[in-house]
Amino acid sequence: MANVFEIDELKVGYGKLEIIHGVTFSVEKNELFVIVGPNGSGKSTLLKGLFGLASIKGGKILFNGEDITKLPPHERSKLGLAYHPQLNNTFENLTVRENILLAGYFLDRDELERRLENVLEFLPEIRGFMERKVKTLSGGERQMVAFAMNMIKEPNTVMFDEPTAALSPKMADLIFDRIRRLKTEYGLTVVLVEQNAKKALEMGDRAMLLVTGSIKYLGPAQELLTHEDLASMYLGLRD
Amino acid sequence: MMLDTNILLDALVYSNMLALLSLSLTLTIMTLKVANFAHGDLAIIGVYGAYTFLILAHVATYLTLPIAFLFGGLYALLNYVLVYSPMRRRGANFVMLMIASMAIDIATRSMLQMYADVLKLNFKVYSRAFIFNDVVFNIAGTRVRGLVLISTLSVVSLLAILYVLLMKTKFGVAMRAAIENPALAEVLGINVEKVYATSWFLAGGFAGVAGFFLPFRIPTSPDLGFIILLPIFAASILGGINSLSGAVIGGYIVGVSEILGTYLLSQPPINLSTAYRPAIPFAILILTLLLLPQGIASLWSRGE
Amino acid sequence: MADDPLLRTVNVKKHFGGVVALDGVSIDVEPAKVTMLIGPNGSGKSTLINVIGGALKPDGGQVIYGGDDITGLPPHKRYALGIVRTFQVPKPFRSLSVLENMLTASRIRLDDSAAKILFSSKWEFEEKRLIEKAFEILKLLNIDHLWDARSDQLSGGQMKLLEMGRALMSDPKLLLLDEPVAGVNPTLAHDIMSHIVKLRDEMGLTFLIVEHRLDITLRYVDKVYAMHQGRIISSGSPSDVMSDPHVIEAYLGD
Amino acid sequence: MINLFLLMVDIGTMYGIFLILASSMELEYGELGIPNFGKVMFFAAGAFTVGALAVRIGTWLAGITWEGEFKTKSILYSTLVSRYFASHPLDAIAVFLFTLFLASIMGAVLGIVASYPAIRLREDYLAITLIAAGELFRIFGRNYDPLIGGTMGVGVPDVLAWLPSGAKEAGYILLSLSFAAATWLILYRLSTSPYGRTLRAIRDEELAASTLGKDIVKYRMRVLALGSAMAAVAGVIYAFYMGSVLADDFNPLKTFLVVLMVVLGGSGNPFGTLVGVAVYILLDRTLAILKHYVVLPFDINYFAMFLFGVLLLLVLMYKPEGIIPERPLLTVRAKFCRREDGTPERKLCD
Repeated sequence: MANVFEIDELKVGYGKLEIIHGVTFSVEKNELFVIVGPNGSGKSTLLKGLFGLASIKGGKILFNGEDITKLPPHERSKLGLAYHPQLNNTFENLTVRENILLAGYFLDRDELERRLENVLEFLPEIRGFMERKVKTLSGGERQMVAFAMNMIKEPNTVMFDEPTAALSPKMADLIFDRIRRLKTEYGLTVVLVEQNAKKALEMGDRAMLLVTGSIKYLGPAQELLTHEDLASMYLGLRD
Repeated sequence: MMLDTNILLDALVYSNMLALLSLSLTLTIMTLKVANFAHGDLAIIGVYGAYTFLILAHVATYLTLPIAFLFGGLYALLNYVLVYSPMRRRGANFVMLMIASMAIDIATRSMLQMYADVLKLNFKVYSRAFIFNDVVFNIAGTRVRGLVLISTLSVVSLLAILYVLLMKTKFGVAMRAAIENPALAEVLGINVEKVYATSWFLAGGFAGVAGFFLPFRIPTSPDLGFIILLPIFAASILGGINSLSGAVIGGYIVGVSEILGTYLLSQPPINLSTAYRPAIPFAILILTLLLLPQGIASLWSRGE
Repeated sequence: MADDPLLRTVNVKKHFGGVVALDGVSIDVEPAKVTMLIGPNGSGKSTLINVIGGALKPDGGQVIYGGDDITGLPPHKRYALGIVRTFQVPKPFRSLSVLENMLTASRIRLDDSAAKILFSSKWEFEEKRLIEKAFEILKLLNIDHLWDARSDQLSGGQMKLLEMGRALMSDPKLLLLDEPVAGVNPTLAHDIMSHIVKLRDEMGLTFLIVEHRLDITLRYVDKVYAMHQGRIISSGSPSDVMSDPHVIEAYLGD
Repeated sequence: MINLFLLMVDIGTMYGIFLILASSMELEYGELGIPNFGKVMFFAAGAFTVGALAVRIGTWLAGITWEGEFKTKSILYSTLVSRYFASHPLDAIAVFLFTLFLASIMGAVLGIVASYPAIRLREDYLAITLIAAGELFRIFGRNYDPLIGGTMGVGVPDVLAWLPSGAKEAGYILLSLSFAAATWLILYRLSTSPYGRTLRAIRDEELAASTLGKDIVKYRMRVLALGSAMAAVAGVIYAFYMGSVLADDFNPLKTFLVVLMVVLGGSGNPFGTLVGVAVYILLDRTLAILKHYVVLPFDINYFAMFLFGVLLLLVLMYKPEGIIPERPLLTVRAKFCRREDGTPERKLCD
């Protein structure tokens, strides 16, 4: 099977800080790849590096065989890669419809309408608050708007950064369900960074455990889930 | 103390101008995140553009209004593209941007002074302290001064255009998005620089239109842009400095208070010289800073 | 638990827009103890440090220090009471050298008045003494060789150490440390934590620490509060808190 | 030859006056990071104090009874007072010192009052408040005749009238340069001391400085008071040197020029200020001389201003650190960080 991502000795950081110290892994097509790890281990930084939002200090990123290491974010976006940031992922002063419209900025009107219908079919909950400003929405509703903003681009690969952080369990389940369906029904490749490790590992294909910028585990998700030391490793209690 | 209609109409005209100026200043502050101390000069660039065209073409004065828009807009665009944008890319902090706007103010005013000299030399016209002659329209039997009519129409139509642009077009949505969260807008593939440059063009155009009305009221010279800076800022800060609707309302409050206040204070028994007129916007500015530093916009946006 | 707490927060609340960051947080920080706040991202730890340090005003609740309500005091007045903090993202005075960053923090105020500088040279003697003190702290943190470097040329980890040094330079009573060992190599991180313990034992300093590197820090602390979604979900000794199923759940998800 | 002498007098005196102004701006902007956009107001405060008081006190000291309006007669009486000063040097010095003292207090108080409404807010609020206050101050001076004679201006008696001509001009250079030297030394001493260090700390990271016990509002107020007092001193010397005070001379262009000097020379470095003022004066005088040789279709003064505006923009864009960039400061360690042979050593000595 072809690999969507081929990451080779990637180092990522901000300014003078190096946070990811050379990681090598790959993500297969139509895979749900889960990245877990304690707080501050660099999961979010890694995703930002993959999308071009953090500075690459070394190594290489191949996306569908193309070297994207130096590409700016919107160019990566054109290649079908989508990124769902943890924070500030919507425009608060715009309505939901305007947010989604912006995400599909370069589509013509008919195409946008067509895609919007598809997205609303996938996330029907949004229909109820299309005309409201995002700042009046709850955390879960905002995450769904951000989700929709990515779906309007009809990407082939979506990277989520803690999409369920600070959500109620019910809302988190809903988001997890949609993420799973991206893979099963739409055949997308998903990279999921999650703090809710149990849930994520249960539905993931393969998983990576990141501790202070280095890989501590890479393999089947189920295996990590049943690993007896997961709790202590995940909390960062083991070096 | 009688207020005759002329004073009220003058207050309306002046407030129309001020509303356009503080609105456009606010628009530039929203993109640059810092106050532009050369904003008043954009109005003067606009009016000199229109005046030049008048000298060359001898058309009806009001027909040169679009020229004022164009000159103000293009000059603002140049400011943004040649100075502010590159400075910010090089990591200038906002105090440096503020100082740059002061330098632009000096350069612009002295450029206008040189231009006024050239104009006088080549066309033998008044190039400083010039005025525009107004026309009177007869509408359904009522005589209305052109200035009152056209300035009000301009404000109403420009506000409507801006509203439609910002709220109803894709580009306007992108503009609001780029102002709120440039990083996210960039990720979505919106050319934030282009959006900001457009905002500057519009802001400069609005200021140019406001400037066009100046010579109908008072003799206009290159330095007038600096003199009107205080009321513009008072209006924008009163409006909340980051609120377009606040800026418009602030413009009317400052404009009306300034005209009526100056008139009333110059009457017996106070008989104060009208030269102290800037004290009124100054007092509004100080009171706003002391009592309501977030401006009047904070009064209605707090609930959201 | 014999002593009264040096610092306590009572039902502190803070929200940003519609997002609740602190939902009624009450903690006690005992004098001469190392207290640690843990919790997943976004659980409100840094917000709490900001409220205690005075950078943020809470929407409700109180911050009590040594029996006095300090909820409304600005940061510089909290400093006067002995509360000093570090930042998660280091904020060195970038145009100053490492040594000068240290000297800025001193409690002996040589910068009090311009007149004192202009009309007397006494400050120069004081300054020499402060420099010696600053060097001791810099040595402790292993960055004394960098004393003359501009602080914005340090690495991220070194900036963290400098912040810590600045805080120590100010002879604090209560130190609020926001991720003191993040980005610091493990050996040095252990050194720092040992020093914290030493300062606690020898000088009687009180620490409130936010840190993710539990592998390194847990063994050094006296008491742990675990936060989740703006609330305290568990408190007690490190081993108690770490074996609390609520805590494991909060970290791993339900 | 006389011409050259007067040119040198003018250059020397103006250098001193602008150096005082630029030093105060360097303290406020270079060290603390607040550009005082109302600088000209405090300069005017000094000059207006002299304008309003010097001739009045002079006539009182000389026992001359004033007849007629202040506005129309001040020039005449200032000439009479100058003549009196020629034979009464102590009276002249007393008038100078008294106005100097009063003006510096005026400047400091005005600095606090004018900045008070916006001192807690962002720098652009403070800037517009100070610009506006400065303009109002000028308008007041122009319209309230009893202050400095309104649009006519006011005559200022010559406090060095007791010196023979030639020595008198040299006296103004000396006066101006010695005050400038004192101001600059104050700036330098503060800049290279814990005080300057704290100002830079506040400039670099306000929140961190506040966390380390610095009362930011207090420092801002005090520095603005000190800087404004310095500017007022410059105004006093300027007024006596010019022999008259005219309100419209104190327009915002002066503030701009002072900002230009500080940024051009290198903000954050007192030596930069020395150089910045010199470069400006040289450019200005060169343009003034060129005026006689070049014919342009417009007034060359406007052209000069245009060039200065563009120059400041170019410096901000391409060399924001200025001619002499800021260096990490040296406080006391400069004194004990030398080798035996006196060369500086890059390590702390005992």
